[in-house]
Amino acid sequence: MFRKITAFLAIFAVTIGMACLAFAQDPSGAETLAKNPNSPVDYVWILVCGFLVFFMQAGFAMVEAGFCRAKNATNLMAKNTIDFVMASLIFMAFGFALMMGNDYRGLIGTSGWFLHGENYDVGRYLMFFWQLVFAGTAATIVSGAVAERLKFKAYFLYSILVTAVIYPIYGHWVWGGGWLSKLPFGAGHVDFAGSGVVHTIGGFVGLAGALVLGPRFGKFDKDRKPRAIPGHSITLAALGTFILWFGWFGFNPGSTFSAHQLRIAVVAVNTNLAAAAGAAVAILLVYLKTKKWDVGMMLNGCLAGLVAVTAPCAWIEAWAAVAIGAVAGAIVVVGVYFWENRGVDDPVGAVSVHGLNGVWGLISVGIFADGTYGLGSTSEPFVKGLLYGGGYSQLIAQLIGAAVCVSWAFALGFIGFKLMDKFFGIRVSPQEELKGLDIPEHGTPAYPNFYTYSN
Amino acid sequence: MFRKITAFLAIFAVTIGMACLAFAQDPSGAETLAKNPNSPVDYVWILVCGFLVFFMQAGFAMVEAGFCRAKNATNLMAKNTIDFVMASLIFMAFGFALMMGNDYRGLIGTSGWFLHGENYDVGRYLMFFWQLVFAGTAATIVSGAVAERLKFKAYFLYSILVTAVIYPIYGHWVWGGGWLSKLPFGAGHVDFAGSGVVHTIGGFVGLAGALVLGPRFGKFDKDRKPRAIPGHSITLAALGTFILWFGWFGFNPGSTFSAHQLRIAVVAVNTNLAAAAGAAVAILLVYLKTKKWDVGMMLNGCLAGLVAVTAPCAWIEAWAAVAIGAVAGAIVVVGVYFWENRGVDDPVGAVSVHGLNGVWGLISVGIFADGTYGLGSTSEPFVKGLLYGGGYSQLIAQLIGAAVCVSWAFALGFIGFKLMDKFFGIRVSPQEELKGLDIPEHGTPAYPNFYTYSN
Amino acid sequence: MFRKITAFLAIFAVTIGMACLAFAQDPSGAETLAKNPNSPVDYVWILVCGFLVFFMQAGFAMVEAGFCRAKNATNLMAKNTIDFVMASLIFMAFGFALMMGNDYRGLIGTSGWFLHGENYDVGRYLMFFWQLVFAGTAATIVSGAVAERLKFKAYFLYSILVTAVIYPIYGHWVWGGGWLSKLPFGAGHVDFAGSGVVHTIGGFVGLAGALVLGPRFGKFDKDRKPRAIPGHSITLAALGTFILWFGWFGFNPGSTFSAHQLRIAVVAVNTNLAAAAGAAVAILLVYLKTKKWDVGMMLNGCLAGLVAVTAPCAWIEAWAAVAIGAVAGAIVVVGVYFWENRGVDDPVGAVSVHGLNGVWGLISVGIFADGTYGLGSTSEPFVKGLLYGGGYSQLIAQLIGAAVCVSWAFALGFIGFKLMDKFFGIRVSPQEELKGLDIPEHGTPAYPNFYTYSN
Amino acid sequence: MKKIEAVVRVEKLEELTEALDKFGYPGMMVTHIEGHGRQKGLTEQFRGREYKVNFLPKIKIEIVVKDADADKLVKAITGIARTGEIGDGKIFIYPVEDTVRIRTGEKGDGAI
Amino acid sequence: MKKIEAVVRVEKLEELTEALDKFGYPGMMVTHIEGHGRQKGLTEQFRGREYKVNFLPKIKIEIVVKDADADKLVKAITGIARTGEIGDGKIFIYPVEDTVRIRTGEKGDGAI
Amino acid sequence: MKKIEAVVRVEKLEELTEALDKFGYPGMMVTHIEGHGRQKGLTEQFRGREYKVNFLPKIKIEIVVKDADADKLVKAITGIARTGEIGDGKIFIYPVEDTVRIRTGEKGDGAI
Ligand SMILES: Nc1ncnc2c1ncn2[C@@H]1O[C@H](COP(=O)(O)OP(=O)(O)O)[C@@H](O)[C@H]1O
Ligand SMILES: Nc1ncnc2c1ncn2[C@@H]1O[C@H](COP(=O)(O)OP(=O)(O)O)[C@@H](O)[C@H]1O
Ligand SMILES: Nc1ncnc2c1ncn2[C@@H]1O[C@H](COP(=O)(O)OP(=O)(O)O)[C@@H](O)[C@H]1O
Repeated sequence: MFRKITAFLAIFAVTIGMACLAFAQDPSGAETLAKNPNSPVDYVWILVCGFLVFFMQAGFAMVEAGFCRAKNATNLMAKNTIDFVMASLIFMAFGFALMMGNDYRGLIGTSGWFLHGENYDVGRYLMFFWQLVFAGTAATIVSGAVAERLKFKAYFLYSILVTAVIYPIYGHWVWGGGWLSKLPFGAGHVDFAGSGVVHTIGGFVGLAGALVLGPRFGKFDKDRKPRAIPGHSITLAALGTFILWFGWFGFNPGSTFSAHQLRIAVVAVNTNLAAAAGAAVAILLVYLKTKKWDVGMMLNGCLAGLVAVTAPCAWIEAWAAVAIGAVAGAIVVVGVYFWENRGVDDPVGAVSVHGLNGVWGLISVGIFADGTYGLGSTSEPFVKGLLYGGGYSQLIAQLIGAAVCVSWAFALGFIGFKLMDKFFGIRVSPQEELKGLDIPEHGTPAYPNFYTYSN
Repeated sequence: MFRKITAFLAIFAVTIGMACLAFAQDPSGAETLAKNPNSPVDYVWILVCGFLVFFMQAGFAMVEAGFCRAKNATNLMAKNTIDFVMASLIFMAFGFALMMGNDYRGLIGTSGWFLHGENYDVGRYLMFFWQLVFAGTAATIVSGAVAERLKFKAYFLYSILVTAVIYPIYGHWVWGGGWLSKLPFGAGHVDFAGSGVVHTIGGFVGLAGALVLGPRFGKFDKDRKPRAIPGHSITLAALGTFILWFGWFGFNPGSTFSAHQLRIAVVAVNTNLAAAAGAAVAILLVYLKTKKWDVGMMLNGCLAGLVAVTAPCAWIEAWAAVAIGAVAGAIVVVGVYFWENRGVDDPVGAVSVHGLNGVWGLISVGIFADGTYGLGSTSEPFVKGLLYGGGYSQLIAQLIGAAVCVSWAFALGFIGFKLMDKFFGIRVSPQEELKGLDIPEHGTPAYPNFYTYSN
Repeated sequence: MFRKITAFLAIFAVTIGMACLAFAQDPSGAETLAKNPNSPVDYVWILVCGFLVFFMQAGFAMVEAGFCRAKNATNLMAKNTIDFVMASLIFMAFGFALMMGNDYRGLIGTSGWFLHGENYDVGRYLMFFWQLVFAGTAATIVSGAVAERLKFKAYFLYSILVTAVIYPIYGHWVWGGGWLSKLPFGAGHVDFAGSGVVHTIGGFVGLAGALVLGPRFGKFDKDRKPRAIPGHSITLAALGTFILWFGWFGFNPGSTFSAHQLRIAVVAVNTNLAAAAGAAVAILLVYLKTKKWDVGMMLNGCLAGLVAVTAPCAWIEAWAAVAIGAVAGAIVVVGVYFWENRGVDDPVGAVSVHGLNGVWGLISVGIFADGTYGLGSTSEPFVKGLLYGGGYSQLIAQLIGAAVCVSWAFALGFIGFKLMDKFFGIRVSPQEELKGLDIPEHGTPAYPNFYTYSN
Repeated sequence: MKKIEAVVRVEKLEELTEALDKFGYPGMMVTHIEGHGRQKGLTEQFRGREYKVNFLPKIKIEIVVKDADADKLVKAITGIARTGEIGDGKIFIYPVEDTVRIRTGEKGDGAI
Repeated sequence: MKKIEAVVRVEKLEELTEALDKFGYPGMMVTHIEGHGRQKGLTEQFRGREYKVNFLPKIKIEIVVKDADADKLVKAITGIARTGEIGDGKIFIYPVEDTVRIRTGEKGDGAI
Repeated sequence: MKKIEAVVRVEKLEELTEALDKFGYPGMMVTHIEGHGRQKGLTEQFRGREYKVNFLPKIKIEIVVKDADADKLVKAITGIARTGEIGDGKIFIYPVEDTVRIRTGEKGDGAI
């Protein structure tokens, strides 16, 4: 075993060692501070918000585990950890360069591999950290849609694919100075904190995975009627939702990438109101249908509101945030039934929460943007939507971006999962699925001291 | 169903749409920044602390679930989520205006409904966000005292009552420039971070609820002797306590509402010391009585210390924080026995933790305030208590405020719950209570994969 | 009982009351702000990071509970709470003075007892808060190594010993201007955020405890072969790991103790990369051995990477962080097997995660420090290691420090536990251990509503 | 010797135990089982979708008694466990060949 | 009257319940037990160390039936529960002296 | 055929399984039950208030054996499960009419 280790490390050192040769820019931060004595508060803001975004990893892990069965909890913990682990390493090596490196014809970035050379700079590292936690979020969304049947190995490879290719390239188009940001409509395609870049991408890659995998054993009865498969812990699901809501306060307000944009206060308020409206509408709609106060759907509704407001949060006012969140709450309810009735099995509702509402979020910018705020700045060009006399141009830019986002995510996701399936089969065996993935894949039951049902 | 949705949203848009007509002040923050170039650090401080306060919602959810039975865990998650959801919507519509709007005769605020018009301003949104997370905390405290027997519907309406009326009006009296803040004693009635405004209010509304409901089935035996009903997860209860302790570092230090008040360092230290002293005293007292190291009571003691130090935290020094916390730890132990022996059933100890110690916190200001710090400012008037030569005047102001707070919260809480009880009965049926509220109210058992006892 | 309380409090007041006599420096912060108008952002940064470090307490509690059995979960919650409770009180009374008071011959600090007199100053309180949360972390590490068999009483006393003596004195040597920081090699012995001061100390005191206690009943079979004792909740273990990872973003970047050190961005990135590399290597190594994706070891690997990068995080670049983390991942895997094969029972792997990797972290500074950054400052002296032409001198300083740290922690820990064992026996009875500590020690089962196995 | 096996509603356990104690039969084995019978199962729901649960939690009490005491105990249990609603449960009586008290090695009625 | 006690694989429960319903025997007691027999236990692992688990989760179904119905039910259960792999389980048949329906007090075959 | 039903202390399970394996009786059903008997229950406490728990976790082991082997197995179990303290438990012996091995359909002693 030891030989293996040393070998492994040797390679590492060599590969990456190259890095430290090239010369660096401002690694200590002295010059940057001299140039801009007010930067500390921006660094503090961005880092703290970034920490909150990182913490969303815990939120996703808890929500997904809570909404799935005890016999797959270990597997979900493994997947929700490994995706951020691989995201960190892969995005540092390739993703960041593809997304934020020097633009090549609006298609990809081409510099900053392994954060080496002139990227050894406090400003670049700061931007890397911020973009990384977002990449990690996009990656982890998928684990919910493919839960309880996807092999760990396949998920391992998938997380490399997403953070090395799918996410950074699309991200470049919108945030890296790529072609979508330069669309000749409105202010170009805009996505303030990533309803599209992060959530639509995650949601539709998830849809692709769910389709390639097919539904879980027992999700549909003989005559294709969907059956509920209750999750094993509502407390964990609720805890996870609170953690995500908390983390979203880093996700959206932090996306100003500057504390000198006092608009952060408006962003925080809008983020919160959309979450509340989404939760309220979702629980009320299900109540009208079943006369029960459905907690699971309320939690989904809350997340739906957060996803939807992510794109518009900086360009709208409070009442619009409520409206956007309310629609999101309705979309997630309808969406969950919609997919199930079409034989698509999405154990935690990731496709409806992140996929559909990511799209709604992008569109809502074209409707509700009120023209009081610009592109992460208080000056022109301002983003203006239909209801505020902005006409259709911004809406068009948003629709184009949404279409591209959905197609890109679904297509690459589908190809990726299909290829893996061809090579080694991405789904566990029926017996393993029946027994749960924890023991066959990991050897470790999640709750060995508890008497559990495995159905 | 869809017609319903559209209708619902239409109304929404209309009602709130009115908002966007009136003209706005500084929605982008450009002017504010120009006027005060140092404001970014204050915005960062207030928002980050506000996020921490929001996160306390998760803490309350976990503590209450942990201290109650598995068969009611879903219901507790539902209540702990819906209260913040409704708080967000209602406080935005009415509460904020009543609390922080232009003062009318020291009784209520009268402007800022729906955050509209000139409230579309970064500064106002910032203040709204801060006040909202506090309102949400006051609301969520009650769920513990009425746990395991209150109908979800009743709780839903209750959370509207608290965040639209009970909390904001009292809040106006103390923090909105209302009459209590202008009492002709000491510096007027002062409550730095809300031992009274948030915790005493929550605690005594909770007491009212517990009284109207009556004790849980099985809490007292035939001859009225109290029986312990152990909570279903000490790990969740401890996790929740840590989350609350963590969130309190936003709650108290953030209440300077400015990072330029370096006193925040003192506030943080005092907050922590009081929590520690409360926990230490509580576990030691119970140990003297039962010779067991009682974790549940230690967690309550920790929260008791935090509640108590919330009012004085900015006006005292370290040793006083320890003393205040120690007394709080004793109060919570005695309080828990006191209520139980009088036939009051408070499943998680909310009345003792928040109600009694909220009062103690208000009083302690009149005793320990050392005159080194003012009203959120480093200049006159300074707050001085008995032990530091301030005489009785501040103490009197505190006692008056405490009396008003208790009466207001208990009276309106009692009326509110009584009225609802008259109309539709706020308590679930005995069978439902026996089986647990999760399935009859929500349809969703919290732990379907686990073998649980329903006793 | 009440007489007891009053007595208790009287003593308190008197002892500490002394404090408030002496005159204070700048309790309101007015002068400090006047002297340095840019300090608010530093205060915000340090406090927020300190809050995150505090939150690590919850992380440790969850990881340890998750990795141990349900029948000891209450006990672990009790220990993980009481250690921070006692740390807060004891460190305020004695520890802080010993560590950060005026230096006496490079051995101990000698001023600031009870934070009294001139310590009633915003700057001193700020430093106290920061040092306290670190002391609390060192203390809580040990509970994992001695889990499932150490009496609560013994742990109670132990936490006093660690925070009053072991931690602060060694801390003084490195961070309080003591002799280790003045070693005539390299920049003296350096430990940026405490791989040694916090983690090696905690890890080796833990080793001492584990040795004095001996292994848990059933950990080794008749012929001394180690047996696995699976933990009761992988979800809690994973949640705890995410919380720790999150908290570490306060732990390391905050250790600049200033937001004007923009290097914080580099520190954050390095911290994250080491965690990822550690997790990746750990899970891959175990996979090579058992063909299972071992989640428990991945979580340990992640923490190992974090511990290791804690000392070097400010002096290295990204690729080095990956290398250091990767080695840490290997060390923890080898370490866990190593101790077990030698009959040492460390239920959660604390000795390998914190002890061994703390040492590796100290050493790695002497190897990977790249000379771009100084001692919490952007100016000379810079820290330079072997690979960057710094020669062996820094490495020597690190080796000396590591040796001292290990010896000090192990020796005092061993003596402390041995003495307690002599006096009252630190291990619970075999029957209590078999039944689990929750009921005999605390009276409270952690999961009374669940059907659990007690094996 | 006979074994009395009673399947009853969860909420009846406490009362039954007390009654049996009085009859001088403290000894019993209690098992949490899932029952299926005439009684309808519950309808639960998860994320908006309803599903039926066909098993209901029941308590199974087993007591080994002297032949002589069987009838009066059966009566006693029936009396306490009855609510008249479907789902009250059943009592089954089985023959027992022998009983051993592990602690002492005693056999026969004396060991019960 | 006889009691049929069947130890079967967890995944067979649903199918068996439906079948017994058809046979007019809705009534049954289901217990989650741990089985030990010819079938090998599982190897699990925790933090890098493997360990054997000697017990496997099994379902125990108990039904009290009229003498006449015993055989056909045993056949039915055997048919459904069989996979041919080690670990299919066993069926045990015991004599039952009497049955009481608590709700009505009925005794004998009528109470089943 | 007889069924041996032993109620024993939780901590005795491992040892008993090994012993029975040796005797050529690997097959058994293990149920986690709650026992009530002479042995006092525990006093627990929650948030400062004590309460009594009248049931103690016990292990119920059921083995169906050939008539011939019953006695020696009972002796073996008694020997291992005994501590001499109240709470050691009991062994009950019941008649069994038949056994079926589901996997093969075999009946009678051969199926055990
Ligand atoms: N024939 C049977 N064999 C075993 N258990 C039975 C039988 N009939 C009923 N039971 C048990 O008795 C419980 C109550 O029976 P049920 O038919 O629901 O109500 P009732 O006894 O009032 O008719 C069932 O849940 C089941 O566990
Ligand atoms: N003699 C027995 N007494 C009680 N239960 C038994 C006996 N033999 C087998 N069993 C039960 O039947 C289950 C299956 O038996 P096993 O030997 O594993 O497979 P098979 O029945 O196919 O030979 C075991 O898990 C055990 O619970
Ligand atoms: N008559 C009985 N019927 C069924 N189970 C019994 C009977 N008597 C005792 N038991 C079981 O045996 C266990 C031990 O019995 P107990 O009286 O506590 O100790 P001992 O057997 O040493 O006298 C009890 O917990 C109970 O489960």
